[in-house]
Amino acid sequence: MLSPVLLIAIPLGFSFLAPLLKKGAKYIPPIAMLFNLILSILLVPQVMRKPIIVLLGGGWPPPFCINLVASPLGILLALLISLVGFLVSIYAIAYIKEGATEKYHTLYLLLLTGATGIVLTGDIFNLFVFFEILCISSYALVAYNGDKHGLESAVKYLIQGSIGSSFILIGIALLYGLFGTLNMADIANNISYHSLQSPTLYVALAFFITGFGVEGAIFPLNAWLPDAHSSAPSTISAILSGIAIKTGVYAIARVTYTLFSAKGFMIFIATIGIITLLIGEMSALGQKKDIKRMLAYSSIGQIGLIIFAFGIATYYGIFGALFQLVNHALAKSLLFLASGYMIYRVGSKELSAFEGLGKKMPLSSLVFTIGAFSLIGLPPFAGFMSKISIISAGIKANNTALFVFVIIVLFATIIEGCYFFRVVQNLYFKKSRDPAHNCVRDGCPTTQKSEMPISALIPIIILALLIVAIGIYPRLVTGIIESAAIGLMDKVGYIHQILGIF
Amino acid sequence: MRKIISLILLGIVCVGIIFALYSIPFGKDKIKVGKHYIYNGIKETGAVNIVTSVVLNYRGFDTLGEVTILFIAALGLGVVLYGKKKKRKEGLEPASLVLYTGCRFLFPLILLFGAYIFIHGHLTPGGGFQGGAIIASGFLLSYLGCPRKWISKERFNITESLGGLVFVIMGLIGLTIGGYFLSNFLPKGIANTLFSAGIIPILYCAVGFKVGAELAGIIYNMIE
Amino acid sequence: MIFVFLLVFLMLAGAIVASIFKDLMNSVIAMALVSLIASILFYFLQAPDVAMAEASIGAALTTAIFIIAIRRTKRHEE
Amino acid sequence: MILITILLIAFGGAFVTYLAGKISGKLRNILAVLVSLALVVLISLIYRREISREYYTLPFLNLKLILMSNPLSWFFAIIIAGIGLLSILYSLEYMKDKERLDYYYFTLLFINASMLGTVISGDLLSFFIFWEIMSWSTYLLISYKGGKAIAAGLKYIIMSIIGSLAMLLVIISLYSRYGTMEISAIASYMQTASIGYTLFILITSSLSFVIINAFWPLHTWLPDAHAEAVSPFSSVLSAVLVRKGIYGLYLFMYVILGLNILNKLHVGFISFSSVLCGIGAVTIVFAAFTALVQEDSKRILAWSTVGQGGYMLLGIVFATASGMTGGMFHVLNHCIYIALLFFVAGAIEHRTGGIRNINELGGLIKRMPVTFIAALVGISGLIGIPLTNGFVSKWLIYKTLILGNHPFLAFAAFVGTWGTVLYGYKFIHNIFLGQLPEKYKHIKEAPLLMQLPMILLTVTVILFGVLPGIPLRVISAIQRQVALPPLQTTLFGIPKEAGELNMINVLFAILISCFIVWLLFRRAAKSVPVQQDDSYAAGSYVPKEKYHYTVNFYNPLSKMITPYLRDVASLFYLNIARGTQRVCNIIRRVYVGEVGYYAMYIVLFLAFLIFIQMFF
Amino acid sequence: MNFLSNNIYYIGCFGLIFIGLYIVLTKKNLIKVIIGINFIDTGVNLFLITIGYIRGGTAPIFSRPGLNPERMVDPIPQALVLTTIVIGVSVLALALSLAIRLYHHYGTLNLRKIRELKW
Repeated sequence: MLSPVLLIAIPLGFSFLAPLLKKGAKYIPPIAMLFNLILSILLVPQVMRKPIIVLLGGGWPPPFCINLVASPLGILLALLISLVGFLVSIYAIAYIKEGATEKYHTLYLLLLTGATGIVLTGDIFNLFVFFEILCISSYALVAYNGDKHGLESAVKYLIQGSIGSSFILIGIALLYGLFGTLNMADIANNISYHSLQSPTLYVALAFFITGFGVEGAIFPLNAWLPDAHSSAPSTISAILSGIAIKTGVYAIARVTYTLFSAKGFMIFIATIGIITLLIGEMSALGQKKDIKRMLAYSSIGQIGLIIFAFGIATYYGIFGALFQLVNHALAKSLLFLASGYMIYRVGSKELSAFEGLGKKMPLSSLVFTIGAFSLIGLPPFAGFMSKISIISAGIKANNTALFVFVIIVLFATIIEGCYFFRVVQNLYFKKSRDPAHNCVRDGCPTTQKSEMPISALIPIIILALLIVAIGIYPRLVTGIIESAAIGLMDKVGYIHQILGIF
Repeated sequence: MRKIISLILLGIVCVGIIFALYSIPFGKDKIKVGKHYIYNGIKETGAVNIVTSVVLNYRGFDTLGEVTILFIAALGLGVVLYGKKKKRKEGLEPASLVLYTGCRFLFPLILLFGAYIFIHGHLTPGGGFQGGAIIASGFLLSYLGCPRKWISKERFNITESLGGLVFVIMGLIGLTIGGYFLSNFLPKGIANTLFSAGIIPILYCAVGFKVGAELAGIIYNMIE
Repeated sequence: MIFVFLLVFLMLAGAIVASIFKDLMNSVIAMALVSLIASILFYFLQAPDVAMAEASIGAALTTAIFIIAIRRTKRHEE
Repeated sequence: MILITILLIAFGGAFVTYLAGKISGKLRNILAVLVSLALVVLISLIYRREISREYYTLPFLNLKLILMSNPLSWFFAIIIAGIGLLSILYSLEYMKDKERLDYYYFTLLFINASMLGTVISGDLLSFFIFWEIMSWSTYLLISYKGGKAIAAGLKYIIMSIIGSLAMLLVIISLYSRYGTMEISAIASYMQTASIGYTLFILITSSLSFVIINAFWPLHTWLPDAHAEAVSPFSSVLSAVLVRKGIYGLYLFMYVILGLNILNKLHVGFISFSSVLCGIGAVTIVFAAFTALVQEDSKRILAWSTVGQGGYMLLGIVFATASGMTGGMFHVLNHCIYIALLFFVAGAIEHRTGGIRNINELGGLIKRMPVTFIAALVGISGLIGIPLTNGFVSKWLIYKTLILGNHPFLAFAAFVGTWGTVLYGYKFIHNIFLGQLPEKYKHIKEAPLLMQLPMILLTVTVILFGVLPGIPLRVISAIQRQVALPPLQTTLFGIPKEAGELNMINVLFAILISCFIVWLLFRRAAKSVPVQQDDSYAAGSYVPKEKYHYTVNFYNPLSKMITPYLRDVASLFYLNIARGTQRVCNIIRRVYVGEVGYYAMYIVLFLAFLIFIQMFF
Repeated sequence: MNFLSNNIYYIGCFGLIFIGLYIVLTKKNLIKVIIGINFIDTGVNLFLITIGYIRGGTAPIFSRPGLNPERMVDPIPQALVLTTIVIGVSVLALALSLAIRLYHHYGTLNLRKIRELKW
């Protein structure tokens, strides 16, 4: 009975249940995500052997009904989603105190369900529906704080997001008009007969990339991201940055690799990735005030790196991209979570308010530093391993343009180092300027430690441990990432498995 | 300036779309998967309305997602509008007697009509969404006509949750009995009768209640 | 066929008019008109289910929500 | 196995020490000493043992990480472990009342561990990993003091990241070309590589080593970092960490590429080596004179660290027996006396309450005699006075330069030595000689635990000065390892056929001349110390605070040279940094905040995609 | 004329989409922008249905015997559009509620004035 469909159905059921429970609603997301976590871990060995195709409805063969594909890639991402979701939801139990809390928890769970659905589904329209679940719940959650910034960013996010999803829908419509089917494997099968020549396919691809790019935050489409990340509650920033954007990237990868297999287009994707990387990192360096905004820009940069790695279009590139995706999800959610309580304690998002926090919140500062180091790509943290694999993929591809790009990636890493070390020095080495300034909220004594509550501390410590563990022992995750990368490369295999053609 | 730039950009997109549409001629028969549904729909699902069978059976998962989206919108409205309750008394004059009576008279009829639409979803055009929307408009009417008779928000919430739960649980039962999530485990019955098409009417009822409650809840939230 | 032409023309005109009006209430009414015509077009395209949904949700409820929202904010565009 | 044990003890010891610090401070101190002592013992055990052992396999890159030990790595490892032990010992007293000691010891041990890792790693990836760990942990300790140290730390880490990324580019490029990262394998592959590729590898990798070794014009991080770090760590920094640059250069130039290829790398008369020579010469001269005008005791030493690096470079670039030996020996010597001098500066800082401005000090010879002797010996070594170790290595380097017909380089080296003499004297005089300021009347000698490392190092300076044969044997083993001509040595120096240097003879000559001088001075009248106020206040009362001590040493000279010593490189980098900031600030204006524009971006992107797809 | 009559539905739906996009791009009132989004939605829905249409087809409902399955229009786009209509109304409701709250905070719906978050 270990059907991957439970990964979606159970959280959905739980979230429908949540409004009935009132106060108990806050325990619903951890329970559901724990279930998902366990289930996806149990599914891993099975999936590594052979992807599971889940049929829905009456069990008709794939083009005729929606199917889920529990490939290694899907399970990897589902695992990541449930892991990060689980940890963040534990954090949220203590962190979310004001506002419509039970609605928050339900929406949060639905967001994660949407993300899980995106990575598991094998049907393009179903992908769109789950995409909307993800987007709409994140619009609402961004505005959760109810302050003017939250609302403003939610409105902006909503406008851009809905344009994006309309574009996706137009793309779907074009493809449907051409092939009369919505199953991704079937479309891919059809496209490989057409070979990317028809202008319709071009246009559909353009619409898809633009549409998914809005959620996936590639360069000119990511203007919503810094606003939304900086003004949402920190848990939501963590999830948006750790999970939501990743699903956008996943969708882009799926569309370009499986659906269109646009080989000649890949260098273009890599270029977009590099531009995104540069713009993101440079903006982060320029953003000296608001720490969450800085982290958001850094997310843009990292996404650029991932997309660049996807654009390398070799097995190593995809491997590096997926590895970096996992590491960035862990590290960035760690950073947002750690900064969440720091911001709460000092009562300000200003970077300068963080001076000397290393003494007051030693553990949070420590894990923040670990996360930052991992993002810069310093050994022995996880980010190093993925960065090195991306760089080696870029050089191995034996392409002058890619080599130049790799040098730009290194340059961006320097910039990244600059701004992260700026935060780290603020945390540890600067003395807090004005003790009274640092204490705004609920009577924290200035000299004593004011560490975050234990239930919030545990998740971020687990995240930090994971980062260190992956950095020291990458085999923890590389196995499944390798088969995921192979799976994403192997378009023909994907089509065959799903359509049952041999 | 801005207008000119947008016109130019839209022009480029427009050219692209014109090129794209060459391969998709209007009115030609390009149905592929749909044919399967048209030919086998009744046999496989028991619903006469093929759209319904697609919505609830072949693509039932989409519908689950869609119901969820509406649910999210209702929740999201609650989140966004949290804590900003307007004073209800001001701004609303009591309706005139004619309106009041008319509303009280029409309200159950509208509900009945909505219910009819979604119960007969598998036979005639219409279904849970349409019926739900009609129910919601009934509530809107009742709010405009007789604001005092407003149902408490709690009940909407419970209906929403129950509707969603019924959907998921039906799916899970299908998974245990039929082996597939949302599989049609009840007998299909004779086509073109009310009690046919297995779980489809049940699902559509759930959807109808849920959509009605959610849309009404959205309106309620907006007005409050 | 002429009828369809007329409807499409009316729909586009409604959309343009909706974007021009300074009074948002008028815009919303024009929008409702667009939705209504769209639902008629759905019906012509042999999609009665969708026509029903568009009429009840798109034309009626959406308009109601818009009107409520405009009542609670500002009626005139600056 | 022993190498893994070393690493485990080094890294594990750091963590255990940190945890022990949470229990009690004493336990932590004992553990820290024990760990570093154990490392010294273990490393001396692997002397002359060639080990190469795989310890870890990276699954995804198909890489085996290897640890190895050979004379080169042993040479550096023992320096690291030794200086590490001494600095820990020194810290026990020096750091006593400071805050966050757990953190301090942890980082110090961690840095030592990572430095050990870099030298005993047998493949480039683990070299790089340890190198990076070293970089960031060093950053954590440089900035430890706060205040000015923060800026210094940031400067350091950014330059160091630039360097290490350049190295990353090199090693990944090597990896993707040859599919391995094992140093010996790459060395054999590189024999057949094209000249262009070799140059790319060499130049890019040396960028990182030039930065860490602070050669002009990439030296700008060093003076700040060394001056602002806590003194025991400054000594580690300047004695060992900086010299990783020499290690890396040696590794890439001689171990990986080898002499044959290096000789091929020239365009006309400009070769890779000559460029390095030029850098070394400029570094020597520039640093010597900059050190001269410094007023901060640690800054003087920091600049001298920069300058002495130039000598090493001049030594190792010439792949002759004496040059190579001189360069390597200078690494060792410099590490010994500069650590000693930083300990001295630290001791003074410790006793005077953080005074580093040498103009505020003076006459401490009476109060801190042991420290004075240590300083004297250290400075002698720095200058290269016979009977100290610096003499031997500098002698070898000069000999190489002169015999190799490089008059300009030799001249630069001599000029550097003159500068060294001047600032060395300034250092000694301003701190120890002259008038003792009133407020330091009751100052005490440095605590015993701080004296101990100083005494040990003082003895070593003299020992290696008199018996240079001991370290030279190790160094000639390194030579042999990379198939360079080794220098023949005797216990007292260099035998006749290789150039004749016998320290025993020098020792006796000096002893005899000292005796004669002593005899002469015994005959002369004894000098009588006169109070300063008696000497030039003409009997009238001068308040003690208004006393003029020895400030503005070498004032005329300083006035003359200061205009030429503007740190152009530093300014240049500052401007680059500012420019980058400004560009970044402009770039971030893309996010204008108005959603209409954002929507426009989206449509623009779509139109762009369609446009290029339609027409290309 | 033939071209027009062939493509009148396409013209209608893409006209609607482009008018909607134009509104989003150039109008500064939030409510108007939301109206524009609604137009885009409606246009896309119309496009989907148009794609599934067969000239002279019938609705895919076997409401009376004797209907020719060959001439039935595609049911899938209709199912999809049912979904997208609901999605559209959800987004609209959320957007309008955000607009209401935003108006409370800023006192205006002019998007050129609502730009505290930038850079």
